[in-house]
Amino acid sequence: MNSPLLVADGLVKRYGGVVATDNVSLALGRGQVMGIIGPNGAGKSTLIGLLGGALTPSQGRIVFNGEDITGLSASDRARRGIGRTYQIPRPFLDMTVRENLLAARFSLHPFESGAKARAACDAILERCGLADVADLNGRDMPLLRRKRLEVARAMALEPRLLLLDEVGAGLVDSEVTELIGLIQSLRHDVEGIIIIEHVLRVVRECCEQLLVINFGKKFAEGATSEVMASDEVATVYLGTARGDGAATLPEDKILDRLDMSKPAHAAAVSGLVGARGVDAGTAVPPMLELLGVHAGYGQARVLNGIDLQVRPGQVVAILGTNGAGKTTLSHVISGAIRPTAGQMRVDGVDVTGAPPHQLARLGLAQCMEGRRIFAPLTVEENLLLPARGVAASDRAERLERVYTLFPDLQKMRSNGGTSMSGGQQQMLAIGRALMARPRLVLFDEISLGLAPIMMDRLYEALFELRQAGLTMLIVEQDVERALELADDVHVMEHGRFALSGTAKAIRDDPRLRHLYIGTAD
Amino acid sequence: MLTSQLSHPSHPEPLPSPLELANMSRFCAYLFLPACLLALAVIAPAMSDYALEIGFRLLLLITLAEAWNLLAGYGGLVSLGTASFVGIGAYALTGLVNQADVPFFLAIPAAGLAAALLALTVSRAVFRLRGLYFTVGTLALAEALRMFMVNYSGFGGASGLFLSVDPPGLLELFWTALAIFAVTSLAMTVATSSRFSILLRAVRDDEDAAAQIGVRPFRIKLIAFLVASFLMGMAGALQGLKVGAVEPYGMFGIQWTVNVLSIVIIGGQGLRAGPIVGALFVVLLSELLADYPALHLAITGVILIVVIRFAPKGLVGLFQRRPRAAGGVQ
Amino acid sequence: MPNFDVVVSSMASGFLLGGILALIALGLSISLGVMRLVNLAHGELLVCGAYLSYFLLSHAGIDPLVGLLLVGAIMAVIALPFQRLLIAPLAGKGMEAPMMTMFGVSIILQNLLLLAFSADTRAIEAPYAARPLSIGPITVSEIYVIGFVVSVLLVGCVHLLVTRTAFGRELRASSADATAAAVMGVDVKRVHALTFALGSACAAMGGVLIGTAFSFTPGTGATYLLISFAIVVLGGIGNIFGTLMAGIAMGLLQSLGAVVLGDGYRDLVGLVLFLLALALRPQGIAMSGGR
Amino acid sequence: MKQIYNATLKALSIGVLVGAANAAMAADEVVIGASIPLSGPLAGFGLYQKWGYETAVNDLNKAGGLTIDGKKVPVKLVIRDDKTDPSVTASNTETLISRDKAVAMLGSCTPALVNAGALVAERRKVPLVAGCDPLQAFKSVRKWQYAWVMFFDETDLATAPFRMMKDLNLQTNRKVAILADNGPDGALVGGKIWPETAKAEGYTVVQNTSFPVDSQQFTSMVAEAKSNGADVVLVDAIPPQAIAMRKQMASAGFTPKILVMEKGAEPEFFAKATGKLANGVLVGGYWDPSFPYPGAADLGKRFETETRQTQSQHIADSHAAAQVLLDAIAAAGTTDREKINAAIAKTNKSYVIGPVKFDASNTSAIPITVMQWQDGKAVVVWPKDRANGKLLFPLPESK
Repeated sequence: MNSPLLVADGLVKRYGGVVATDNVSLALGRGQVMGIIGPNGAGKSTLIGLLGGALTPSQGRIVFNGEDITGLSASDRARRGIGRTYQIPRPFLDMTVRENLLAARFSLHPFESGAKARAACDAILERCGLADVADLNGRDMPLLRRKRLEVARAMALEPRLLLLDEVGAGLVDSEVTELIGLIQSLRHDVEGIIIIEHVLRVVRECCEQLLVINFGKKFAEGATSEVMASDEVATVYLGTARGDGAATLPEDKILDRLDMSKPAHAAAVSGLVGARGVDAGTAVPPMLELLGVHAGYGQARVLNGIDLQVRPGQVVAILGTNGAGKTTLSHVISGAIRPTAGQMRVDGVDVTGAPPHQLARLGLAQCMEGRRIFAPLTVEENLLLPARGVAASDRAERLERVYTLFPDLQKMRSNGGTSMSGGQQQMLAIGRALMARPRLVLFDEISLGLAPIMMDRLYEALFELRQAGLTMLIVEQDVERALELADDVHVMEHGRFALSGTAKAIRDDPRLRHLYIGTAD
Repeated sequence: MLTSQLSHPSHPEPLPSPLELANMSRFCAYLFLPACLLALAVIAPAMSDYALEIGFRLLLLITLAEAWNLLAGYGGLVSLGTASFVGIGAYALTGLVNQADVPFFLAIPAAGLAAALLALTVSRAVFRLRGLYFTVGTLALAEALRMFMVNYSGFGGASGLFLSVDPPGLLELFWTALAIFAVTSLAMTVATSSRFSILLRAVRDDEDAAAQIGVRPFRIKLIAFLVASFLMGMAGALQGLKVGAVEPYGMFGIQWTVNVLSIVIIGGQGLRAGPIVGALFVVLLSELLADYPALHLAITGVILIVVIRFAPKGLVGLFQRRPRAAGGVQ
Repeated sequence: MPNFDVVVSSMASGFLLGGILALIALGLSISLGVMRLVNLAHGELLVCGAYLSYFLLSHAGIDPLVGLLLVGAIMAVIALPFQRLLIAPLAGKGMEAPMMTMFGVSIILQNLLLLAFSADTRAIEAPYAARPLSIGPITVSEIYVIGFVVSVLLVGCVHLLVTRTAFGRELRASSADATAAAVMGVDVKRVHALTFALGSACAAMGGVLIGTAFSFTPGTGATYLLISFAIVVLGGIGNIFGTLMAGIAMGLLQSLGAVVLGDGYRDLVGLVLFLLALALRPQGIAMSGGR
Repeated sequence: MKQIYNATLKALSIGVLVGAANAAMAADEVVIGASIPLSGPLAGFGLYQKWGYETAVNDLNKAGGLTIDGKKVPVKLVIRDDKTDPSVTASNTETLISRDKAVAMLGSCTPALVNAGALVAERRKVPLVAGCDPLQAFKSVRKWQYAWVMFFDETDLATAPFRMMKDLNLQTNRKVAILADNGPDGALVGGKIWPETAKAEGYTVVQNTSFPVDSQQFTSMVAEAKSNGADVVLVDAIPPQAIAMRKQMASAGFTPKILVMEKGAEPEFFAKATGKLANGVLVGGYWDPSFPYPGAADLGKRFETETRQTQSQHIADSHAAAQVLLDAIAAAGTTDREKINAAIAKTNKSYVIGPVKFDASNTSAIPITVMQWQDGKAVVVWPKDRANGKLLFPLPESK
C-alpha cells in the first residue's frame, strides 16, 4: 500500500528541436495531492499530456500503480483509472452534459444498467454543481461551466488518479473556495491528484507536495510550504521579479543587451511610430473608444459592457486573471470577432464590425497573444507582411529601424520565423506590429512564458516606444510591469472592468490585491 | 438495450434536446415504423408494378443512405467508398448463387458479411486517416477496387458476370427490400439511440477527449464501419439480384456514392429521418425529370449546394426547430 | 517484358506527362493548402479549359499554345465569382461544406457541358499534337515535350509568385494563420479568391494540354481529379516543388506499371501509390509554403 | 418525425394510383418503351437510335397507327436515358414496363446496356427488339425467349479485314498487332476471333494487348506494336480511346499499312477529332444509304436533311428494329405480349437494314462490309458488290 501510485522517471518530450519537457521525474504517493506550478509556457500542460497519455514521451518511463504504462494509449490509461481535464475545456459539444459523463461511464462499464449509470452520473453532476444543466448541450455551457464539466467527466471514470489542468483559472474568490472544497472532497474518492494551477491559493490549500517547472525542467520540489517560501521560486513564478540571478537562464546567451546610449537607437524607435501623441486634455477625439461592448462565442457571453478610451499618446493597461475576458477584448479590438452589442470607434468614427484588415489600415496594430509568428515565412518576410503597399525604400528603412531596436532579428533575418527562441519570437512579434508604422499598438500578453530577464528586455523596448510617443494598449497578467508602464489601468473580472483608474491609484487600491488574491502575496 | 434516456420524461426546457429526439425516434422505431413496414408488406400485392418498382428503389436507397448516415452523420466518418461495398455485395451474391447455388435468402446476408469483411481488412489503413484524408482515402480505395475488378479477369473482368438462375419477381424483390430495410432500421435504432450512440458521438465530437475518458475510438469506429458495410453489402446484393447481371462499371460505379451522399445531405445528416426524406425527395425528383437526364443531374447539384448553404441540417433540419448557433468558448 | 526502346520511350513519355499532371495537381494543391478547400470540381475546371481552347481554335483560329495563357486568364476571371458566391460564405463551417459544395458544382458543370456540347469526344487539333520526336532510341510525342516544358515553366512562375512577391507572402501567411494574417492587415478574403482563381487557371491550362495530347468529353474530369489528389498528397499539400516532383514520379511509376502490367494498370498503380502515401503519412504532409 | 413516415406511405400509395391510372389509359394507344444512352460515353450512339426509333413510329402514326382489336390506335414511344449505365438501363426498363405500361421494348446500344435491359424484359416476359448488340455477345448471356436482336455477328466482323486483304490481295508483312479493350465484345473479337482468324489466314500475331475502357494512354502498347513492326494493326476500342490511340500512334511515328479501329472509328466525331489522321482508317460497317435495300437511300437523306448531321448506320438498325416490332404488333393485332412475341418470331421480310429472319437463338445476322474514312467521309470499300469507293492503301503517312 505504501508503493507510490504514480512514478514518472526522466520524462523528455521533444518537438523537433524544441524540448518542451526536459528530464522531469516525479513520484506521487497514495492519498497525496501534488501541485505543479510554473510560468505559462513552462511545459506544465505538456507534462500532464505525457502522464495522461495524450502525448508519448521521447524518453523516460511512467509507472502507474506498479505497472509500466509508458506504452499505453490514452484510452487504456483512462481505463486503468487516470482521469484528466483539459486546460481549455473540450466537452463533447453536441451531446448533453449528462451524455458527456455517460460516455465515460459506458466505456468503463458497458453492461451496467442504464438507470444505475445515470444515477451515478447525476450524483457527480450534483457534486460539481451541474445538475441543473444536465440536459443542455455541451455547446451551450459558458467557460466556467465547461471547466466544471471537465472535472465531472473525469470523475465519471471513477479514476484512481486525477490530473487537473488549471481548473481554478479565472474563478473569483468565492468560486475558488468552492473549488477547493470540491477538490478536498474528491480526495476521499481518488487515490491521488495532480493539480496544475496558477491560483496559488488552491495549491496552498490542497497540495502537500509541490513541483515547480521552468523551461520544461524541474526547478524545485518539496513540501508546499517550503517551496512557496523559497525566493527563487518567487523569482521564477511571480512575474514581478527582476532579472537578477537570471544569468543562469538560457535566453541570456542568445541575447545581447539593448544599448540605450546610441542616439541612432532612439531615432530608430521614434521612426517607427506612426503618429506622435498630443498632450492629453486637448480636444481630439479618443484614438480608440469602446462603448458598452458585449461579445462572446455562440451561447457563451464573455464581455458584458466594456467602456474604454485610449487617447493619443496614452498607455492603457488591461489587467485580469485568466478567463476574465482579456483575450476576447483584444479579439474585439482587432476585429477578429464582432461585438454582439455596443460600439467601437476609431478617431470618433464608428468602425464596429469592420474586418481586421481594415482596422489595421486605420493604424491599429496588434502584437497578438502567443506571438502568432508565421512558420512558412522567414523572419524578414514576417516583418514585411504588415508593411503593405509601402514604397520599397520606406520598407527598407522601417526594417533597418526594427533591426536597430532588436539586433537579434537582423542576425536571423532569413531563418524560419519559428526557428528562434521564445523571446526572439516575441521580439519579432513586436517588430512586426511596428512595421506598419502604427498609431496604436495593442500588446497582448507579451510576457507570457518568458524568463523574467527576457521580459525586462521587452519592457525596456516598450518604454522606449512610450518615450517615442506611441499610443499603447497593454493586456497583461503581470501586474507590476503593467503598472510601471501604464498611465491608466483597468482590471477585468467576468467581462467587466471591475476597477479602473490611474496606474498610481490602482497600485495602492486594496481591491487589486483582492481581485488578484492568490497571485500576489 | 435500455439507457438513461428511456426513463427520462421530456422536460420543460423549450428547445428539443437530442434526448427528446432520441425518444421520438425510439417511439417511431418501436411502434410506428414496424407498423408501416407491416402495412406495406400486406398491401404490396395490391400495388401496381410501378409502385413496387419505385418502392423497391426507395427502400434500397434508404438502406444505403441510413448506413452512410451512420458513418458520416453519427460517426463523423465522411466516406466516399460506398460503391465498393455495394459492388462487393452484388458480386458476392452472384458468386454464391452461381458457384454454390446458395438460396437468395442466405446469399444476401452472406454478401453483407463479405462487405463487412472488406471493411475489416481496410479498417486499419483508413482509420489512420482523419477527416479529409479519410474521405479522400476511401474514394481512392473505391476507385482502386473498381479498376482492379475491371482489369482482373477472375471475376469476369469488364464484362462482368450473369446470374445463372432467374431472378425473383418484382413482388418478391420488394418484400426482400422491405426485410432488409427492417433490418437496417433495427440496426440504426440500436446504433443511434443506445449507449453505443453516445460513445460514437463522443468519438465524432472529439476523438482525443473521448480517448482521454476511456473510449476506444478505433473499436467504436470499427463497429460503426462494419455495421454500415454489412448493410451496404446487402443492398448491393439486392441490386445485383434485381439486375441479374453484375459488371464493375455499374456495380462499383461512383454514382452509388454520389446518390447516397446527396440523399443524406439533402435529407439531413446525423438525423434519423434524414435518409428517408432525402431518398423520397431524390427519387421523386428523378421520376419527375426522367425525360431531361442531364438537366435532372444539374438540378440535383444546385439543390445540393442550396441545401448545404441554407439548411446545414437538411430538409428534416428545417422541419425541426432551428439548431442553435454553433461555436464555443475557446 | 518488352524490348529496350519500348521501355525507355514509355518511361520518357511518363516523365514528360508527369510534368503536365503536376501542373494540374498544383491547382488543387494551392487551394487545399491555402483555403483548406477540397475542390472536387477541379476536374471539370480542367475540362472547361479544354473546351475553351477547342472553341478558341475552331472559331477564332487561336492556336492552343498561343491561347494557353488567355484560357488561364479567362478561367481565372470566371472562377472569381464562383469563389465569392459559393465558397466564401461557407468560411468557418469546416471543410466538409465547401467540399460538398464544389462537389455539387462539379455535377452541375459536367451536365451543363453535356447539354451544351453533347458527349461527343473532342480533341484540340494542332500540328504538333501528333508529331513524333525521336532522340536515339527514344520516341516521344512532341506535344508531351511541349506540355512538359510549358508546365514546368508555369509551375516555376507560380513558385516565384508564392515565394518572391508580396502576394505570395500574404498567401503563405493566410494559409498558416488566417486570423493573424488578417490582424496584420491582410485581406484574407481577397487572398482566397485570388488563390482559387489561380488554382482554376492551373487546371484550365492543364486541360488545354490534356485536350491537345489526348481527347476529352464532359466526363473526362473525374480521372484527373483523383490522380491530382494522389500527386498532391505525395508532394505535400501546398508544396509547389514537391508537387512537381510527385507529378513526375507519378508519371514515371505509371509508365512503369503500364510497361510491366499493361496500360490498363496505369491508374491503378497511381491509386495504389496514393493509398501507400496516405498509409505512411496519415495526416498527409503539412503545408510547407513551397520552399 | 412522424409525418415523415406517413409521407413515405403516401408517396407509395400515390404510386399505386398512378399505376392504376396508366393501366386505364393504356387502352387507346399502344405504348412502346426504349431506354437508350443519351448521356455518358455512348451518348453518340443514343442520338442516332432516338432518331431511328422516332422516325419509324412517327411514320406509322402518320399512316394512321396500328389496328388493335379492330380499332386504329396511335403508337406512343417513351424514351428514357440510361446514362450509359447498365443498372440504369435495367431500372428504366422496369419503369417503362411498370409505369408506362409498355407492351414491348426497343433495345439500347452495346452488349452491356442491351443485355441489361433484355434481362429485365425477359423476366417480365415483355418482348424486346434491339439492334446494336453483336450477336455472340447477346447469345452468350442465356437462351432468350422475349429478347430479339438483329445485328452483325462478331466472327463476321472480325474476319472481314482478313477476307478483304485476301480479296484485294494487299501486300503486308503479315504481322498483326491486336489492341482491344477488355469489354465483352472487345474480349471476344480481340481476345479470340482475331487471333484465330489470323492464324488460319497465315498471319502471325506479334502482339495482343487488352486494356480497360477508361484509360487514355496507350503509349507503351503503341510503342511495342511499332517495335514489333506490325503492318496490320487491329484495334477494338470505344471512340474516346480510338481517338487518343490514333493520335498516339501518329506521335509515336508509327504508320502500319492497315489500321482497323472497330467501334471507335465508327461515329463521325472520330473523323472530326482526329482530322487528317482519320484518313485511311478502316472500320467494320453494315449499312450505307447506297445499299440496295428498301428505303435505304431515302432514310439517309431524311436524316441529313432533318438533323443536318452526317448519317450513321445506327439510324438503320434502330429504324429497322422499330419497324420489325411495329409490324409484329400489327400482325398480332393485339397488345397481348405473348402474341406480339410470337409475331416477332415469324418476322421474315426485307427492311432498310436488309432481310430480317430470326433463327433459333432469337438473332438475325446483318452482313458486314468494311468502311474507310476518306477526307471526313466513310466510304464502303469492301465487298466489291457493295463498295462505293476505292480502298486507300497503305495507310497514309501522318505528317
